[in-house]
Amino acid sequence: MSKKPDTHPFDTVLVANRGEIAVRIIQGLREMGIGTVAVYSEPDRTALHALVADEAVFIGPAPASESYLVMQKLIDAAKQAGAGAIHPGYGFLSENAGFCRAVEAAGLVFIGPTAASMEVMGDKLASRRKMMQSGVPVVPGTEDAVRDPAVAITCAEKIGYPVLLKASAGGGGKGMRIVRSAADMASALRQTMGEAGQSFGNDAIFVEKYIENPKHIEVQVLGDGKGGAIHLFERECSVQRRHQKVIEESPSPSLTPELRARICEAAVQTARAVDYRGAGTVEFILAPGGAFYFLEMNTRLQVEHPITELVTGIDLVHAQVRIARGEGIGIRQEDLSQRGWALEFRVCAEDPSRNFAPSIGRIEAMSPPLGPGVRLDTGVYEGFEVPIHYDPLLAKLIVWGEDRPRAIARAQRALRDFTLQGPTHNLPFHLWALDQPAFRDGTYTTHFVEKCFDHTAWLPALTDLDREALIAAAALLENERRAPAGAGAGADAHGDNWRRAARRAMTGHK
Amino acid sequence: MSKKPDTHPFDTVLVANRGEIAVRIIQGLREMGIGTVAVYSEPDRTALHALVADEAVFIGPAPASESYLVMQKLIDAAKQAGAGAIHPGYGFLSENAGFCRAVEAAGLVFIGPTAASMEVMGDKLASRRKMMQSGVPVVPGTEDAVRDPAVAITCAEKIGYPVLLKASAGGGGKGMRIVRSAADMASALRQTMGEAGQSFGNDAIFVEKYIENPKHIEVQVLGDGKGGAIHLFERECSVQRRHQKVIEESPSPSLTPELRARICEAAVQTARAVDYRGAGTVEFILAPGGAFYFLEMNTRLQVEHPITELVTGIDLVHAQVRIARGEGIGIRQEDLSQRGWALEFRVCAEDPSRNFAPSIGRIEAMSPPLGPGVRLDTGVYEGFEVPIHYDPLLAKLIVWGEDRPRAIARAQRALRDFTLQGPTHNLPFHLWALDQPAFRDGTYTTHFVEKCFDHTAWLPALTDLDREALIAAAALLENERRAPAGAGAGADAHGDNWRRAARRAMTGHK
Amino acid sequence: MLTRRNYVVDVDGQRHTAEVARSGDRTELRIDGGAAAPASALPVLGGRAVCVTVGGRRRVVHLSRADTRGGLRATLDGRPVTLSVMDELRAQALQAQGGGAGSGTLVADIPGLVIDIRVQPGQAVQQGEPVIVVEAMKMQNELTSGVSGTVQKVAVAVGQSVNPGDVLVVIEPAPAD
Amino acid sequence: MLTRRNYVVDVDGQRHTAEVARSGDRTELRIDGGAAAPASALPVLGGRAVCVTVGGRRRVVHLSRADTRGGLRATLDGRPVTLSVMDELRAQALQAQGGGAGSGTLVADIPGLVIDIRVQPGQAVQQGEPVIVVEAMKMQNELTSGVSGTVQKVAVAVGQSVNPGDVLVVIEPAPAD
Repeated sequence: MSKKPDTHPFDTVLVANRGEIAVRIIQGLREMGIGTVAVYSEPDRTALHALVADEAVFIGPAPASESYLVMQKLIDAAKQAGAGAIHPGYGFLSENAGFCRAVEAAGLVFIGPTAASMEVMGDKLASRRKMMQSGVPVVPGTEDAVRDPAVAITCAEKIGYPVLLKASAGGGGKGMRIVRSAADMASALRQTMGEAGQSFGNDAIFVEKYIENPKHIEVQVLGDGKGGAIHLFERECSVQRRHQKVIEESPSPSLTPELRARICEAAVQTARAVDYRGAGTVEFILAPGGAFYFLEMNTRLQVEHPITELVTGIDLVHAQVRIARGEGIGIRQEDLSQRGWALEFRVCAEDPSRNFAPSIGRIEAMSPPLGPGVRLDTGVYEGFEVPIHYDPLLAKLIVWGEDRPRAIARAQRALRDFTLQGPTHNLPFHLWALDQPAFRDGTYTTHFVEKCFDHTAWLPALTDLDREALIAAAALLENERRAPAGAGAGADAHGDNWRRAARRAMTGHK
Repeated sequence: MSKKPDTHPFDTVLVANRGEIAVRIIQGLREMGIGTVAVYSEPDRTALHALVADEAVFIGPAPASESYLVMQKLIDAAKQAGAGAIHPGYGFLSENAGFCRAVEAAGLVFIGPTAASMEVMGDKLASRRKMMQSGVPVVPGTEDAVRDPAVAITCAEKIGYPVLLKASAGGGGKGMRIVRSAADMASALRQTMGEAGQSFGNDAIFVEKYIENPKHIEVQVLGDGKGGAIHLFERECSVQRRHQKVIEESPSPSLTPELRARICEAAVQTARAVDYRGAGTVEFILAPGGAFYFLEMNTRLQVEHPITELVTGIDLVHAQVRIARGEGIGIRQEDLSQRGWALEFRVCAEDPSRNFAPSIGRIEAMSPPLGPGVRLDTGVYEGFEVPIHYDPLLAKLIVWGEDRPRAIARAQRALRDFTLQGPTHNLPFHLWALDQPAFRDGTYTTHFVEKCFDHTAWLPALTDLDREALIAAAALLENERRAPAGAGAGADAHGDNWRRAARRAMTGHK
Repeated sequence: MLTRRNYVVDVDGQRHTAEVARSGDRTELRIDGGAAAPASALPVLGGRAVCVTVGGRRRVVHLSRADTRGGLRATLDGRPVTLSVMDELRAQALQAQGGGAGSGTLVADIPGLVIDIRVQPGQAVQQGEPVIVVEAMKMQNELTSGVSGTVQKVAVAVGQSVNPGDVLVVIEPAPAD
Repeated sequence: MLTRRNYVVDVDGQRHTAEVARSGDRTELRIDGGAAAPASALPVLGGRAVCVTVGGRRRVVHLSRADTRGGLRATLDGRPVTLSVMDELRAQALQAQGGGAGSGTLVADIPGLVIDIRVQPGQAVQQGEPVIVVEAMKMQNELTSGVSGTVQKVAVAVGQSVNPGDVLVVIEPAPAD
C-alpha cells in the first residue's frame, strides 16, 4: 500500500489502552500531528483517555476480557475510525504476539516489536538461552526446563543454595519459589510446576541462583528492527511492594560510570540479538558485589519511561512512532547523555496501612503539583469515579532536579503540593520513603519496603499545632454548616455546602 | 553576626511579592529547606502565594502604594516572622536601590544585586556610558543628556534618521518618541522632556539611532559580586504587545553559534563591569544585519526565567539564594549547554479582540495542561477572584521540546489542553501566534503583533461540526437544567446545577 | 412520555434553532430545522466540560455559565466561542421589545479609574472615535463610541473610580443616513 | 448576639472538645477546655482547603467531606488525618448506645470478588488472623478478624462478587479475659 517499500505512513492511531498511559500516548501522537482514537469500556465512558482523544469507540462491558483484551474489537474499532496503526501501551495486549500478528494481518501497523521478538522474550527459558548465546550474563542456573528433583538438586549444589525455582512463562513476581536446602527441593518443584501449569498453562520450571539483597536495574533501548540498537541509559526500580515497582529513578545511584557502560552495552547486545524493533527495556539483577545478570526483556513502553525522557531529553512515544513508520531510530548514541536526576512516584489508589490493599471511590478533590521540574501523567481527574475493574494506578508524579538530593527535595515539595482526596492513596507512603536513610543514601534493595516499612507506625506524629489547626478546621466548618454566618442562607441538610461557602468567601460576600 | 565573614546564612526568607513569581520563589526556597514568609494585601487574603507559604503576614489595603510598595512594612514583616533575608521577585521594589539599602541596613540579606549596580543600570545614560567604557556595543547616539534641539539634530544627522528620543529614567516602552526629520526635532524633544519630567521626575533625554525591525534578545547572567560572572545563554522576546513581552523562547532562532558566542560574551562583560551580584539579564537589540547593541540590564529575576531553566537545567532561584548566602555562583561556564528548545506563554487576563485590554473576574474553571514537557507557574486557582489592582499576569505556560518545531507542536497541544474560564484571557492569542508564518520561521520582530494581528479576524472559523457540537451542548444542557431527566430533583432557578448534574452522571445516577 | 422543547442558540453572533425531543431515555436533536439525530450531553471533567454526542459524533466542549440570562463561556479545542441559549418564547419576547446594534451609552465593563475624557457635552463624535480612557491593572483602556452622534452627557470625571455597569458617557445617535 | 456551640472532634482516634463562641463578626475557639482564642476558617482553593487562623497562627488544611456523619478527609502538609466532627449532644447520645473497639462482623469495604475463605463456621479465630481474601483491581486483599472469637457465619462463597457494605463473615467475640 505504501509508496516506499520500507515506510509505513499512517495519519491516525488507535490507542488500545486506558488510564494514564493512553492519555500520555494521545498527547505524544497529537504533538506529531497524528489523529487519535481511544477505546473505552462501559465504566470508562467518562474516563480521561476517552475524552482527550479525537475520537472514542465503545468496545464493551467493564471486564477487560470483554473489552480491552478482545483483539477483534480493537482491530474493528481501528478500521471503523480509519486508524492506520495501533499503539498497545503497556499491560493488556501489549506483549501478546498473537495480537501483534492479528494487527499486521489486518493491514495495520503495530507500534511495537515484532511478534517473534515478543515470543522469545515472553519465554524466560528461551530468552535465557538466547542471551547465553549472545554473551549477555544470565543468573547461574539451568539452561533447560527441570522436571526431576534430582537434576534440580545437582544444579543447586553446583551454584549454591539458596536457589530460585522459576516458571518460564511467569512474570510480575508470580510463579517463583525460594529453595534453601535439598530437603525442600522435591515438594517445592512439584508445587511450582503445579502453580505454573494452572496460572500460565505452561509448567516449564528452571533453577536459578537466588541473589540476596538485589537491586533492580533496567536499561531503556530503541531498536530499528534490523539489528541496529541504542540505549538510553538505566533506571533503578528497587522500591517495590507486592513485587511491583512503586518508585523509580534515573540515573541509578548504584552504578559507577564503568558499570553503567557495561550494563548498557549488555542491553544493546540483548536488543541486537533479537533484531529488536521499537522501544524496549532490558531488566537486570544487580548483586551487591556489582555483578549483574539479565533478568528479562519487556517488549513495550514501560510505566516508568518518563524518567528516561527527563534525563535524556528524548520523547519515547515520538521515537516509537518514528520507528513504526520505518524512519529508523533517528538518534545517535554519541548524542545522548544523562542530565540531572529524575524520580517517578506511582500514585496508586491503595492503603499503605493495610498492606497496600486497593482502594476505590470518586476523586473528590485533585489539584496537581505545578512549578519547576514537575510532571504529572494522569488518567483521572477531579470528579472521576475510579473503576474497580482495572489496576489502581491513578497517575505518575515525575520530578527532575539538577542532582539526586535536589530531585529528592523537589519531590518532597511536589508530593506535599499534590492535593488528592477520595480513594485512599500512597502519596504519604512516598513521603515516608524519601525520609528513609536507605533511600536517601541509595543503598536500598528490592527488600526495602518489607524491611523498613512498619504499617502501624509510618505516619509522622502530629504536633500540637497540627492538632490545633485540624480541630479548628473541623469545628469551625461544622459550626458554619449548622449556622451560616451569612444572612438568609439556611443550613444545607445534605451536608456539603463548603464549595458554596468558598464561593461566597471569595466573592467577598461574608 | 555570621561566623565566616563572607557567608550570610539565613533559614527563613520573606518574599516581597505576590502572584505567580511569589509562588515560584516559595517553591524554590522550600526545595532548599528554607522557611518561607509571604506578605499579602487585603484582596490577596486568599491569594495562592499567601496560602502556600509557611507563614503569611498582612501588610495593608489593596493599592500597592499602601502594601507591596511600603518598604518599612516589608522589613517589619520580615523581622516579625524571623526571616533573615528578603527576595523581591520582579516588579514592585525589585529594582529599587533604596529598598536594597533599607533591607541591608535592617541587618537582612537582600537576594539580588547591590544598590550601586541597580543605580547604574536604572539610569539609561549612566549605563550607556558604563558600557561604552567597557567595550560593549551600544546603539549609536549621544553620550550625554540633550536639551538643545540643534545638538540633537547634529547628532541625528551624524547617525542618520530616524532616531529615537529616550528618557534616561524611562522603561517598559514609556518615555520614547521616534523622530524622522529635523523639522520634527524641536517639538518632539520638548514633548519627550515634558513627559519624562512628569512621569519619572527626571527630564534627561538622549538621542539614539532608531533600529528598524529589531529583535529583542537578552542574555541571562549570574555574577558573584566580585567581578566573576557567567552567562546562561540567550532568550528571544520579540513577541510583544503594548511594548510588553508575551511569548519568549530560548534559544533564539535568530542567532548563529558565532553570534551567540559574541552576544553572550558581551553580556558577561556587562555583568563584570558592575561587579554584578546574583541573577540579572542583559537586554540587546538585534538589528536585521546581525549587529547587536546593549539596551539595558534588568537587575532582578525576569518573568521569562523558566525557559532558561528548562534549556540549561539550572534553577535560577536556587542560584540566587546560593549567591546571596555568599556561596558563589557554584556553576562553571564550561559545564553549561543548551538542550532542546523552550517557549514561554504569558497567560494574561486580557482581551486580544479589544487591544489586549485587561479583563477581570473569578476563575470559574481551571485545569492546567499536564504530561511531558509542560510546566505551569501560576498565581491563581479555580475559584480565585482576580484582583483588579495588580498586573494581569495569571500564570505562565512553559513548554520544552527536543527542537523548535517539536516545542511549538507541544505548545499547541498544551495551550489546547489548558482549561481556563472566567476572565477573558490570551490563550487563544497564543494559538494564533503559533500559526503565523513569521513566528514559525523565526523571522518575527518586535513589530510582529502590530503587523500581523487583526483583532477583528484572528479567531479560526468554526466548522459545521463545531457549530453542531456547540448548539447541542447549549440546547441539551439548558433542556436538562429546565427539566432534569432524573426523578425528584427540580430545576434550580439560580442556574448552575451542572456540577451537580456532573456528580449524578459520574456516580451512575442518571 | 414525549416532551419537545425549542431553543434559540447564538453561536458567535449567529442565531440557530434547536429542537430537543425527549422520550424516556432517548433524546433527539434537530438543528435549524434539519433532520433529527439522537443526541446526548454528559457533564465531564468535574462539570467543567460536556461530552456531546450527536448522531454518533462525539466532542468535548468546555463550558461554564457566564450569567443568569443564558450566556455561556465555551471553548472548543482552545478556541473561545460566544454562546448563549434561550427558550424560543423568551427569545421572541426579547426581539419584540426591539433593540439593535450599536448603543449610544458607554458603560464601564471592569472596575477602574477614569484617567482621560476626550469629549464634552454637545460635541459631535464619529463611530469608533475615542471617548474616554479608563485605567485598570496598570493598563490604559480606551473606550470608543459605538455610534456616530452627539455627546449628551459625561457622567464621570477624571480621577473618579468606576465599577462595572456605571454609565460613563451618553451619546445621542445621529439619525441614519 | 452571642452563640456558643460545643463539638467533639476526633483526630486520628484521639477525642477533643471544641467550643465555638460567635458574637457578630468575631469567633472564638476553646480547645479541650483551654484558653479561648480568636479563630477563623476561610474556604480556599476552590473549596478544597480551609485557611485556618487560631490566635494569629495561620495554617492551610486540605479537607473534604467523607460521609454525612461528620467524617472528613483531611491532609496537612501531605500527611493524611482521620478526622471527624460531631455536635457534643450527638456524640454523647452515640456513646450511650455503647459500641467499642473491634467488631466481629467483617464487611466488604470495596467491590470485589471473593477468591478464598480461610475459615469455617464454628472455627475459633484469633484477632488479626486472616479470614477471607477479596480480589479487587487485580490485587488480593486479605481481611483479618478484628476480634478473637468463634466464626458464627460465612455469608459469602468463593467466586462471589461483593459490594461495599456486604457482610462477609460474622465472628462472635470471645468474652474478654
